[in-house]
Amino acid sequence: MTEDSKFHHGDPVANKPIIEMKNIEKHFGSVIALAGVSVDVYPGECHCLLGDNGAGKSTFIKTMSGVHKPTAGEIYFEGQPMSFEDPRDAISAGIATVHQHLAMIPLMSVSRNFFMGNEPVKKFAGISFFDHDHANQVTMEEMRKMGINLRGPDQAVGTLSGGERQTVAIARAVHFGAKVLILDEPTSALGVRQTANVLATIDKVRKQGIGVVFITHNVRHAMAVGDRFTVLNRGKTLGTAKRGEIEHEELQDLMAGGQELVQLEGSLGGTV
Amino acid sequence: MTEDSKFHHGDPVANKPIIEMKNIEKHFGSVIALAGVSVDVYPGECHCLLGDNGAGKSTFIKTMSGVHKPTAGEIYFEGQPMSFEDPRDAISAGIATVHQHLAMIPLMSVSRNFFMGNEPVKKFAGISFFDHDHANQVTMEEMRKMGINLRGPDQAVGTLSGGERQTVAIARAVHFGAKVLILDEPTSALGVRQTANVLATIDKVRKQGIGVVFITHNVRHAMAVGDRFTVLNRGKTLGTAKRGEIEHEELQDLMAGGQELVQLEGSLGGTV
Amino acid sequence: ATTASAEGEKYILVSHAPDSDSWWNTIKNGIALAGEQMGVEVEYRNPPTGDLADMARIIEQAAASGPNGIITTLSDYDVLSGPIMAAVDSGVDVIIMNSGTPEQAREVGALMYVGQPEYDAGYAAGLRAKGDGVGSFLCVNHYISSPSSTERCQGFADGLGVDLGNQMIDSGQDPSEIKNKVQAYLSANPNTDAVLTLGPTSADPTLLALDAEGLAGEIYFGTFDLGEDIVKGIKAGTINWGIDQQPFLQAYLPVVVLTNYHRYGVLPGNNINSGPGFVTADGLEKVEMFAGEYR
Amino acid sequence: MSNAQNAAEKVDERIKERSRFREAMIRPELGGIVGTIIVFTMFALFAFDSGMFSSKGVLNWSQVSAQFMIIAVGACLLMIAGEFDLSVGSMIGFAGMLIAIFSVTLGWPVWMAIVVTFVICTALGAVNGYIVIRTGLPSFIVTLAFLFILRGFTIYFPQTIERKTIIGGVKDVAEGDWLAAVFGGKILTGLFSWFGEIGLIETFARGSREGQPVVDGIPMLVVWAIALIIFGHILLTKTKFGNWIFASGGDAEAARNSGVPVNRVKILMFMFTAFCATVFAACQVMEFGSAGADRGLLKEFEAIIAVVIGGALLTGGYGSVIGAALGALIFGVVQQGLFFAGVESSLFRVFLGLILLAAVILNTYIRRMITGER
Amino acid sequence: MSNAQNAAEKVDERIKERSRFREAMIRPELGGIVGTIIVFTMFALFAFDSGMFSSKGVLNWSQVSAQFMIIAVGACLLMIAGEFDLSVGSMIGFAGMLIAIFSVTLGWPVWMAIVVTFVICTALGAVNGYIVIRTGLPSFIVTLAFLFILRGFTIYFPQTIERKTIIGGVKDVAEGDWLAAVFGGKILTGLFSWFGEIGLIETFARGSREGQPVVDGIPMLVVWAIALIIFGHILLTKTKFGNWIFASGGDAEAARNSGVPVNRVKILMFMFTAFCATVFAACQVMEFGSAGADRGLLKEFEAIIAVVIGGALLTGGYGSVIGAALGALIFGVVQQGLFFAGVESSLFRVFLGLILLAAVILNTYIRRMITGER
Ligand SMILES: Nc1ncnc2c1ncn2[C@@H]1O[C@H](COP(=O)(O)OP(=O)(O)OP(=O)(O)O)[C@@H](O)[C@H]1O
Ligand SMILES: Nc1ncnc2c1ncn2[C@@H]1O[C@H](COP(=O)(O)OP(=O)(O)OP(=O)(O)O)[C@@H](O)[C@H]1O
Ligand SMILES: [Mg+2]
Ligand SMILES: [Mg+2]
Repeated sequence: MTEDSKFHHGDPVANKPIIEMKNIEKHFGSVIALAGVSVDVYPGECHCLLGDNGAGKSTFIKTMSGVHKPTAGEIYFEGQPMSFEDPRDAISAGIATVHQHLAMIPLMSVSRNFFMGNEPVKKFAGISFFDHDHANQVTMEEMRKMGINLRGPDQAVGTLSGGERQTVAIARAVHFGAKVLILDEPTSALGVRQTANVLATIDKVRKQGIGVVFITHNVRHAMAVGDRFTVLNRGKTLGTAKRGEIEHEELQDLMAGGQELVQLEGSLGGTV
Repeated sequence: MTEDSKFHHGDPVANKPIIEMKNIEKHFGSVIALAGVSVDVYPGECHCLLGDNGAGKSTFIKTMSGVHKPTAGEIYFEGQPMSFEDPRDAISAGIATVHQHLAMIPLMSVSRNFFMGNEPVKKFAGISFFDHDHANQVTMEEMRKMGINLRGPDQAVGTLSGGERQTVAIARAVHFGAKVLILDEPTSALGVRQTANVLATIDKVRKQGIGVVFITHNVRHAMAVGDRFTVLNRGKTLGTAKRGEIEHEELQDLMAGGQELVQLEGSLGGTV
Repeated sequence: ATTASAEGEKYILVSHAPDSDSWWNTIKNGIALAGEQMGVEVEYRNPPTGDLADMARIIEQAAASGPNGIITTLSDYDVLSGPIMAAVDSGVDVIIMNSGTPEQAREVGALMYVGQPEYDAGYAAGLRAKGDGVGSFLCVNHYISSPSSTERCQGFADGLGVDLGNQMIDSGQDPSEIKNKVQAYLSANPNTDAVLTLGPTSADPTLLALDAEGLAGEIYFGTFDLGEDIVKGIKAGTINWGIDQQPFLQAYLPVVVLTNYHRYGVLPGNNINSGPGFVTADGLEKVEMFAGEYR
Repeated sequence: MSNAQNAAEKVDERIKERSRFREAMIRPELGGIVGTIIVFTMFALFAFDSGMFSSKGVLNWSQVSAQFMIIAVGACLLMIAGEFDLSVGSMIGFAGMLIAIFSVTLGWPVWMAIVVTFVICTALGAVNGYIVIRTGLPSFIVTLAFLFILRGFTIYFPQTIERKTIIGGVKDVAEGDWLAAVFGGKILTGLFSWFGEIGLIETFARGSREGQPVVDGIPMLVVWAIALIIFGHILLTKTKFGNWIFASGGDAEAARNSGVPVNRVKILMFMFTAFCATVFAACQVMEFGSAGADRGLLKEFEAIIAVVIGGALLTGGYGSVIGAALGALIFGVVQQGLFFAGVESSLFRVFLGLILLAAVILNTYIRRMITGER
Repeated sequence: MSNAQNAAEKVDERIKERSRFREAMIRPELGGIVGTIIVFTMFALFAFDSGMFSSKGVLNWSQVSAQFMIIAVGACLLMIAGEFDLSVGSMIGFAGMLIAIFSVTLGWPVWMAIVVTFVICTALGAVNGYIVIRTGLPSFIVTLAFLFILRGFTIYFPQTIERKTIIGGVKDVAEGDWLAAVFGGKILTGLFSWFGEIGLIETFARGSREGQPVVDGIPMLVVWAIALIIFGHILLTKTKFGNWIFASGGDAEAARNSGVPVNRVKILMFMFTAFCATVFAACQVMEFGSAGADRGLLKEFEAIIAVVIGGALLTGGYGSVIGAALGALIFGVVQQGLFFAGVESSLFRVFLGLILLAAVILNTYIRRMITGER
């Protein structure tokens, strides 16, 4: 939260944040991807992360979901300091992530994908077996709830369309009782109808008291569902604003680094 | 062009279309990806192709750029019937395409990528050699024009950001004197600034008298630069409209298949 | 096995050699000829990669296919004795050829042994070379993983009364590599008195190597197993001798013996030593004509 | 507008439905099943009276197939996990040599020699895996290096220690050893001698074993093969870990992001492959009583071929243990069957190549039907 | 806001600049160059007086390296084009056998035998490529099948035709044949005998060739190696087609969309690999005068190893012919040098494995620096 930020800090939606990331830094060799970013997420809010290509959004949420270990900085989860060794830790703590590059395995069936890393087991003669019946049943049910009619739970994910896969990924994250749901550009490749679907899902999830982190380039999508907005730029945060405190144009300006866009607007009629 | 279309056909911008696609059909085994689509492109116009995921937009432009051979239908290029055997034919006829999944090779240098498939040669003792000096010089110059400062022409494309790669791809297409430039969702993964850049480029290219086919999911992007709009739905065209003849909302509605979106709009405030 | 049967007996010869080992051609030709002459059915079987464990399976399988007799090598007693004994016990007559020893042949219950014990052959060669004044040597082993090749080198060393040590090289089977490795060795060890090769695979390139080193005819050169180029070398005087174990006989005789045994119940009273015979420049004509085919 | 609206409701109108029967038929093992049927039919027609289907003949090709199966199970799971191991053949030679050196040359008790060898070899498998994981190099290269390194030591050790390349006499020292029997023994000997008595199985006609049945039990090699297949099949299809194997091979990055411990899975699979190779070696050494420096040559290819014939995808994420076992069965039956049928043996390789090509093309077709891949 | 605006101008502020020197140093061949320097330094230290660096010694390891280079050039270009060929070794055996059968058994003129063999073998290379392209199968599998098929025929043909597996006598029929000399002859013999006269090169001290120089010319094998390296290098780096090779291996789909005739490139590279294998075979047959069924065993691995040591990427799209040539040089020098240095020869394999691992790790590091890959 740089000093010269125009933003006010967003007020907490509930009393205590589920997750607090403080001054997170991440270096990849000579590349400084994050240079001290602080963000917190409250239950039941949708916190939008915005920013240019390469601003560090994906890197940031990857430190949140245990994929990367931050080079410096602290993570508090429900008030406790936390250090995730790998994605398993984050998942079991209740952080579910739908990554930008889909976390689905095309050759595997929908139900195997759905439960990947979270396989239900049933004991049999003291040994734990993958409970396929349970998995299939749950998968069919959850997908039906999301409005997708599968041919069967053993249909390969490779046969689903992009939008359908996105939906499976979100349904999976929600199903496993996440306390925080992270969505990295879920709408970028989707059509209008699919986008509307995803946004509606975010809305639904938020109402269940789950904290949502929503990354997008599209200011309109962010404005549609966001409660708070954090803009990243070149590995730093430009501050966080609450819904209603900031205008569409202002946000757009911030994301783009202002200047250049102004130049273009003339010919394009400000419709970007 | 179905009978019950709301659209009027767009009037030609110039006198004769560069390319006319008539009743194009494309089947993949049991999947009918295109069921008779007709589209024409005039010099100096930006023709937007819109539609849901899986509507067949990519498939359609792939038949235009020689990647797929249409199962049925005719293609006229500058009035002559044409049949492209492979992408080389289309390219040499003057159809340049920037595909949805980038046509760049990360391990190769920018200059090798820039000239891939179009290598400049100089003769030496009767043998044609790749003219590296020329290639390097042109690449640096073209990239500078696009506002990208390379470390050197032999920098690997893998080190560029997504937006930069997109720009290289467009610069390449324009450089080779295309008469038709096809862009398949060039903005979907881009930030605001990069998007503005791409849209400005489209505008610039169009003014040079090149026909542009622009595919997007984002109605706003389409409205910003498009001269005509064709909406595809489930392998069929819903008709073509001229700029000014159609409203934003109407277009959005058409793309989404209407009905479902209405349901969602209440909670999302119509901002999708 | 005691009843005299009509013509059309079936005999299977099982070797331990990989597919591509050229020396075994003579064997194949030998049984083919014997089969033709005796009017019996003959088959040649071998493990494609020379894996002895695979060979054991082949013997078992040969036994399962119900032949009248099996002719097999005994290159590793441990591996092969089991399957051979099982074959013998199930009523198939067995003759051991080529490798193994007469004692081992008796132990597995074979009718007889036809061949040349490898260590002994190497030892005899060593003695001969010692008599010719050789004190150090290079053994070019192109088949390092086969025990019988190593035994030949070891026998030779023992015959000379020297330690084998680093004098045996793993030459591989590629001719240029063999040639260049021999040259490298000879350059690094210019005091080497003799070269011993273990068959045409290593002898042919070694001839070229010696030629390139200008040592052809200079250095003492002995080899096992004949082949076209070896015979030429002996004739030209670049090779002092070749040890001929007469593979043709190793294949031909067992078929004849078995057939006669099965038809008329007659059996020689002793083992047959097909080698070692030293082939030198004297009396090479027939050898020359049939080298690689029947010699 | 009405067109568009109607269309939006029937979501799958552009794809044909598949029949129930076709659904049930199309499984990863299908290629293997079809191949097995074809192969057995062929040999039943052309080599029926050659002894191939006598009790001894059956034991013969079952043993050969069992050998292939043992290494195919390991290679299969590893391949599904997205890696492969070219050092299997060298590992077989190396493990056998270690057992022989420990027990014969160093005089250790055989059970100890076997246990220590298992520890060393699975550790080497782990090293393979660790290098692949840490450096991100393709497993082709890493295990190719190990192919040479292990084979080098397999020749070097016995040569410097014993001055030969075959170490024998393991049978003598293994006499009465409990663990040796687990690899070299036979089971159900009682049943088989009863079979012999009632004439269900031929008996030896003469010699020291006159009157005993020609097949006197099921070799432990076959038992190990069956056990490993069952283990592998259950592990892969019925457990959580099996899902992780598929996931690691399908897309390691995606699996990692979903909380699958990909590195652990891959290293464990390398270890399992090494374990299978060691089982192979131990069975061979105990059965034949000696270890040779050339044991296991080209077995890595044979394992990969069996797995691929059985329908697994070379690039990982897809396959079945049952398929691999059928692939090994086809391989073994064809190899031995050609002998029975009296085909010129050098043509075996030609057949093998052709079968491989045919199988893999069939499997690709089947896989595309299953996964909807294009 | 000012922060953001400033930042937007300096585009690369988050990445350190690299020095000019480092830029110049970091090229695909770097690993090969470093390796070559290390290897020569080692042997100069430990085996200098063993004759390894005498004129004869140099010829010795040059010939071995030249062999590796010939197949490495083909394998390198093919690997850069994104495929690889496991049938190289079998192709060598097959080509040699064809030449011998045509010239000796069928009595054709040698030049005709060679020409027809080249035609057949490159056609087989094209078949390999065509199957890979058409079926979309990994080239590993397809060429593995050909490894077996070709080796099978290489054993089967001479066995059924001539009743042997080595066909000799090629030298006699090749006497005076112009094309045979192109593969088996030597050049610059005049120069070398002059060198011998003026004492620049040692002469034989005894034996039939007393007084002649120990090295009497450059074998055509070496000439072919150099010619192929130059051809390959120019093709790859200086021509349009070279760019297509990189593109086809880097991303076939992207290359195809950009108008690169990927299928043609890949098939041509398979043909070129087969061509190189045939050159190897022809040189060998002409030098040794015979063709054997076991020629070329494992050469496919050796070619791949040389290429990978030389810095190429197994998955395609990256590499250099010069690097591959240096890889082959390292391979040859180490193999022969160990003999000169008197190291136990079975350890060669161990060294080879270790060098492969070390080289590949070094190359990965270099490549990441070049391409900015992570
Ligand atoms: N594993 C990595 N190694 C090195 N650099 C990396 C790595 N991952 C990301 N980076 C770099 O860190 C910076 C931030 O990347 P990141 O993917 O977080 O951006 P982003 O905000 O998600 O962009 P986009 O909107 O394009 O998805 C970029 O410069 C990127 O090149
Ligand atoms: N090679 C192919 N084989 C089989 N089906 C295909 C192939 N390519 C596309 N399809 C199918 O054709 C239909 C149209 O696909 P296409 O990629 O053209 O859609 P799109 O309009 O570009 O969608 P998006 O907006 O998601 O990019 C889809 O159902 C897709 O699954
Ligand atoms: Mg991102
Ligand atoms: Mg598309």
